[in-house]
Amino acid sequence: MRKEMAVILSQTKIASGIYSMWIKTELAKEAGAGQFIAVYTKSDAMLLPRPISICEVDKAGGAIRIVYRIAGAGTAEFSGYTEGDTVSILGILGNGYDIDGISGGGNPSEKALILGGGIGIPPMLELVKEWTAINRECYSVLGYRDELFLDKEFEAYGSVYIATEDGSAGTKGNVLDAVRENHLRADVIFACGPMPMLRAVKQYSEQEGIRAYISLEERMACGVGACLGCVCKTTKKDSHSNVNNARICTDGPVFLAEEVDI
Amino acid sequence: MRKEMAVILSQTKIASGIYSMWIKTELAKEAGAGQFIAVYTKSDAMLLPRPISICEVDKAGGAIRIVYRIAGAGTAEFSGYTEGDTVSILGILGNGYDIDGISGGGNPSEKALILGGGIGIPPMLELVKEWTAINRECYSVLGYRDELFLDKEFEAYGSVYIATEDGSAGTKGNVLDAVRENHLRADVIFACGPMPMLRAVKQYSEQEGIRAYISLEERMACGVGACLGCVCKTTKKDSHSNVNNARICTDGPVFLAEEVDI
Amino acid sequence: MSEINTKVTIAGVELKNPVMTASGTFGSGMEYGQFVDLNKIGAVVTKGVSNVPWEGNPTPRVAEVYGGMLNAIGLQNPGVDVLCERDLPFLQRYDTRVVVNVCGKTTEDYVEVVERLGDEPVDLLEINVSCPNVKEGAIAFGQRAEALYEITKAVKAKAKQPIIMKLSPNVTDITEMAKAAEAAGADAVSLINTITGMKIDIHRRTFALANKTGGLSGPAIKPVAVRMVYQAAHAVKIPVIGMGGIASAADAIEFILAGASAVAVGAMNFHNPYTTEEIVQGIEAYMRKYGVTDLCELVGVVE
Amino acid sequence: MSEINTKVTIAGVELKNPVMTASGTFGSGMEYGQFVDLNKIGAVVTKGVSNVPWEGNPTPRVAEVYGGMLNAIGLQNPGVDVLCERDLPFLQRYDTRVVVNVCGKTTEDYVEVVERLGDEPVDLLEINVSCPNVKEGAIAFGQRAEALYEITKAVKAKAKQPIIMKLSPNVTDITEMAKAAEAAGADAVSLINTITGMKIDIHRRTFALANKTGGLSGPAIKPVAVRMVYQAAHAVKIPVIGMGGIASAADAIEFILAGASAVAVGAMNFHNPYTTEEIVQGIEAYMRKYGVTDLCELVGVVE
Ligand SMILES: Cc1cc2nc3c(=O)[nH]c(=O)nc-3n(C[C@H](O)[C@H](O)[C@H](O)COP(=O)(O)OP(=O)(O)OC[C@H]3O[C@@H](n4cnc5c(N)ncnc54)[C@H](O)[C@@H]3O)c2cc1C
Ligand SMILES: Cc1cc2nc3c(=O)[nH]c(=O)nc-3n(C[C@H](O)[C@H](O)[C@H](O)COP(=O)(O)OP(=O)(O)OC[C@H]3O[C@@H](n4cnc5c(N)ncnc54)[C@H](O)[C@@H]3O)c2cc1C
Ligand SMILES: Cc1cc2nc3c(=O)[nH]c(=O)nc-3n(C[C@H](O)[C@H](O)[C@H](O)COP(=O)(O)O)c2cc1C
Ligand SMILES: Cc1cc2nc3c(=O)[nH]c(=O)nc-3n(C[C@H](O)[C@H](O)[C@H](O)COP(=O)(O)O)c2cc1C
Ligand code: FES
Ligand code: FES
Repeated sequence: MRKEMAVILSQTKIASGIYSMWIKTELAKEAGAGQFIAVYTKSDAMLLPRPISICEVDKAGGAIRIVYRIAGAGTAEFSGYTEGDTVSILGILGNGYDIDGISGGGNPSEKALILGGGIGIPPMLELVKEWTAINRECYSVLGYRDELFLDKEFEAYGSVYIATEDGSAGTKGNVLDAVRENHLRADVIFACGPMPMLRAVKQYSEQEGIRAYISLEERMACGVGACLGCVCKTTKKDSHSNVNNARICTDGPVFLAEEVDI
Repeated sequence: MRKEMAVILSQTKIASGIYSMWIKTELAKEAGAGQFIAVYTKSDAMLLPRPISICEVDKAGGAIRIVYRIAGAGTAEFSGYTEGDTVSILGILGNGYDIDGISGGGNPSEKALILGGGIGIPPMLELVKEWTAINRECYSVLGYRDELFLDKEFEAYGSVYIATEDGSAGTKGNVLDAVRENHLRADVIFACGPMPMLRAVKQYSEQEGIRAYISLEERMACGVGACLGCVCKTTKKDSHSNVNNARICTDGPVFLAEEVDI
Repeated sequence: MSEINTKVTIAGVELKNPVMTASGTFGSGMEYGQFVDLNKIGAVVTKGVSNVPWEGNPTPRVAEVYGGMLNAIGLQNPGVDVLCERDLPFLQRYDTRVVVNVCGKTTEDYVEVVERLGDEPVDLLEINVSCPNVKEGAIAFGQRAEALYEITKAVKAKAKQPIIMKLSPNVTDITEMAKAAEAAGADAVSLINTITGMKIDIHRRTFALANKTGGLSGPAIKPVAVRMVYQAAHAVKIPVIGMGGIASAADAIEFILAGASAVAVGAMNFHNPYTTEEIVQGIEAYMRKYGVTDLCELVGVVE
Repeated sequence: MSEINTKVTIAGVELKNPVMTASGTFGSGMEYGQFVDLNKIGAVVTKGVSNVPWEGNPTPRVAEVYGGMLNAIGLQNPGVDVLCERDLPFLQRYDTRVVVNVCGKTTEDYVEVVERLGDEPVDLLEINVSCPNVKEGAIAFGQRAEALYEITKAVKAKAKQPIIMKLSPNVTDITEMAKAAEAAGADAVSLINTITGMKIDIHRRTFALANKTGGLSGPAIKPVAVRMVYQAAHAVKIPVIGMGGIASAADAIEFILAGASAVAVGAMNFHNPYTTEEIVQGIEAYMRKYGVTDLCELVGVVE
């Protein structure tokens, strides 16, 4: 884990307000699905780094892809970078998805339901890659407000279902509406997206008795577990905090749904 | 007077730590010798503009030249700009040298002693240009620690005398040592440089009974006369302040030596 | 969509919009009148003025710090007579409210200025009991609730215009100060004045300011100012005028949502001379975006 | 040139250099131990610890502001037993001083923690009476001189290690607080803790922090911190530990010249995890440049 200067290999706008960036970094070696990096702005007014999930890793090429939405001044700054620019990043952060351990290891018949909502979709791309790389199957269910992005890239890794809030593509509604409409069943669920979606996923997984891993978000300061800024409520007493609070940046961002109180 | 975005036409290092920059700006029309602009950094940590004197004006081309020394973070930032970069400036500021009025108007026999010390040399270049443009003569006396800069450019406008602290060129000592060594006499003195030099010039002008105009420096916030940050003591009650304080940014930076208490 | 109403009323005085200039950062309006149309802003607040001319502190009086600046001007001013003869006639030519910031060393000094201004074209008086840069008077009145109460009473007794007490942030409990001002009859409070700070030049090993300490202002202090405005607005019923680091319409709105009925722009005028006018436009844009027709609907809504 | 001596002594405890971590920003050293060599810094100050585990405040607990951040962690901590079992053994493996920051709701809470730590490998105790983010205890003790005096006395009576009282900047007169701590027997004071601030999200019209207010830290507060350190250092004879916005060796030296015998790095660890170690190197470089052989020669020389 370290802070380093990475070089931007490419930057593309892939939807309105949504950008895809490949950056060259030694940290790629350590990176996996579900983990994130923290990206520093160049402004002296904004001193905290922005947590951004890893969307794809190119270990051979030593590069990481991030896909982000302009949400404020920091991400707006990032969107202005072009090939050859440098950017300071801190990483690799977070626990990520423990692909091998999760489902009891290597059973090729295990099937995953991969649910991504909005800007929670990018981290799922590396996940489907890693998941299918060990010969497991998955359904990807992607939820959008209206405009689609990244959906085509998921198609190489299994069947893809779309949900849109305005009904302009796929199921009208959210990812769970699409899951139900398409009668999708799996052995394990992975989900990333807005809090209402994650709450629904947690409830769904409990009803259906399917284990679910969800990726949480919170405001962060350090990103490395030192400040206790980014906690979430846990159902059991957390081993680090000795209270019912886990640090999303280090104990997460991926949690077993049943273990968090959201 | 306004704040505008100027474009950098060229930047050259002319001595160690000293840079010359031409910038394209509509403000050139209003600019004259002895006036200055205030240059903004791009850092959100440094919000006050840096006052920098006008070294040359190209009215036809709509451009201004500044020559500055790296003194801290702001000027260090400026030194990194290259052709085509933009920079925010506020101007034109200050009173400048009232070339026509100063010496009773247009008498071609009036001779000026133009004294520049260190980073006080740049504003004198536009002054000698404007002075000689109306067919008056001058001696330029330039004082340096060791390394010379801009001296060659003064030669087109009359004789140039050099003083260096280490004696590596011209008179060993300061500008007044060079004046004395070369028995230079004139009807009016213009001076810009460090405070000890200006004090000596004031004293010299009083002894010799020659009118002297000196250009002062002070820490500034607004640059436009609003904050009262940049005052100097005056011998008479200042008409604006109603006390013995004049604002260097608006009432100056050029003052008649006898009117200020330095 | 319907007309947007940005009018606010402070102590019976209607301002066309809530954007004012912070005392001491805008001269008497003349200097920045070259950049902004004074007719477009709610009020011009003049530099602190005393009964007699004041010389102020030795230089350096200003120093830049991270995200802000320190100043120790020391309330240099030409005295109230010059204000009346030169500055007020100038301001009268504009369709904006005129607020005169008043300073003094003793209660009598303040009262003298206030009395002198009684028949002048001044809409509001802002009583500066919070300048950290003068030895006597000023902040001494602004850091103890009893002293603040007394001077407010004394000034109010003689003032013909409504009075705004300008509070110091250099206190343990801002609500106590706001309440003392209100109890003594202040028509409004304004805050925050600068926070006392210091900068040392590590190479020369000297203070950056001749006065050693100076008042910190600029974006660096905004969170402290917003907090104090929020606290004050919840402690008193009189209007609160908010300031401290305002650089944009978003900043101004933050203060308004926290409870400020009007706002003032200080140090950021130096960074961008157009700030005040841009904020007026930005507030209107925000109101349009969110369908707010009357600015007063926004005051103090975040609780 | 001769050897450079960066050693400083706080209450009889020698630190190899004056660079410490600010409580709450460095976990218990483990997290940033991945970035900096803990053997290279003067002391690690742990997160505030109480007699029993504390849950802290609801989220959001942190918010970025111009040149700094707000936090309202609310002193979440696993309790002193976990500290003793897990964190102190970890820190013992390093050649650095261990300072434990202590918090509580009542005087008894503080005393309980201090007694529990009596025989533990702890070099200094830092008593946090200045956290603005908890309702009871903490800052209530740090904003009134008498309360500060009382708690200092109570803690000092039971503490086996020297005690550092950590002062709040949210006071009218910092010298009064420093003097109260000294009079009650404190071995040192540290300052500043965070300044209470607020941020409002103008689009959602809510507070950025669940706690509404939070503590402001980072470069934005440095001038206030330098001023208070200077004032405290001139008011008391016990050592002063300075902090507030330190990002570089230049900043650290500014505090030392103002009177700090040691310094601590807080929020800027989040911006640059290598800050502490870089400052140690930078201080040495400064001393070499100016031919200073003993760091103590620099303490408080700007007057
Ligand atoms: C573990 C994690 C992974 C994330 N992955 C992605 C991703 O892959 N793509 C993407 O577009 N966004 C992602 N986000 C959200 C992203 O961090 C925010 O959109 C971003 O920080 C906004 O910064 P800003 O300066 O543009 O916005 P501003 O609102 O101006 O930011 C102000 C402050 O708030 C913080 N902040 C604002 N929104 C969020 C948020 N939603 N979560 C956490 N901090 C926030 C910023 O980091 C900054 O400190 C992730 C968040 C977390 C916690
Ligand atoms: C009327 C006037 C004309 C000037 N003309 C020139 C010129 O032509 N060429 C040149 O090299 N320099 C000139 N200077 C000095 C120049 O303004 C400073 O060197 C510059 O501001 C330093 O900025 P910095 O960020 O590099 O240094 P820092 O020390 O980091 O600056 C910190 C703050 O102090 C101010 N400051 C620092 N030094 C000075 C100074 N000497 N005078 C005023 N403010 C200062 C800065 O503006 C800034 O606000 C002039 C100054 C004045 C007042
Ligand atoms: C250079 C300067 C001069 C000031 N002079 C005065 C003054 O005369 N009277 C007063 O009440 N406040 C004065 N102030 C304080 C401002 O009016 C304002 O309260 C403070 O600067 C905070 O706002 P800001 O952060 O927007 O600057 C002065 C501030 C600055 C920067
Ligand atoms: C996230 C965070 C948590 C903190 N927790 C504590 C704490 O537990 N105890 C304490 O005394 N101070 C705490 N502080 C205050 C810091 O130790 C320090 O005094 C303050 O942040 C100023 O320094 P800085 O500007 O370098 O951050 C905390 C500060 C931050 C930012
Ligand atoms: S962000 Fe600091 S603990 Fe997670
Ligand atoms: S810099 Fe503000 S009056 Fe001169």
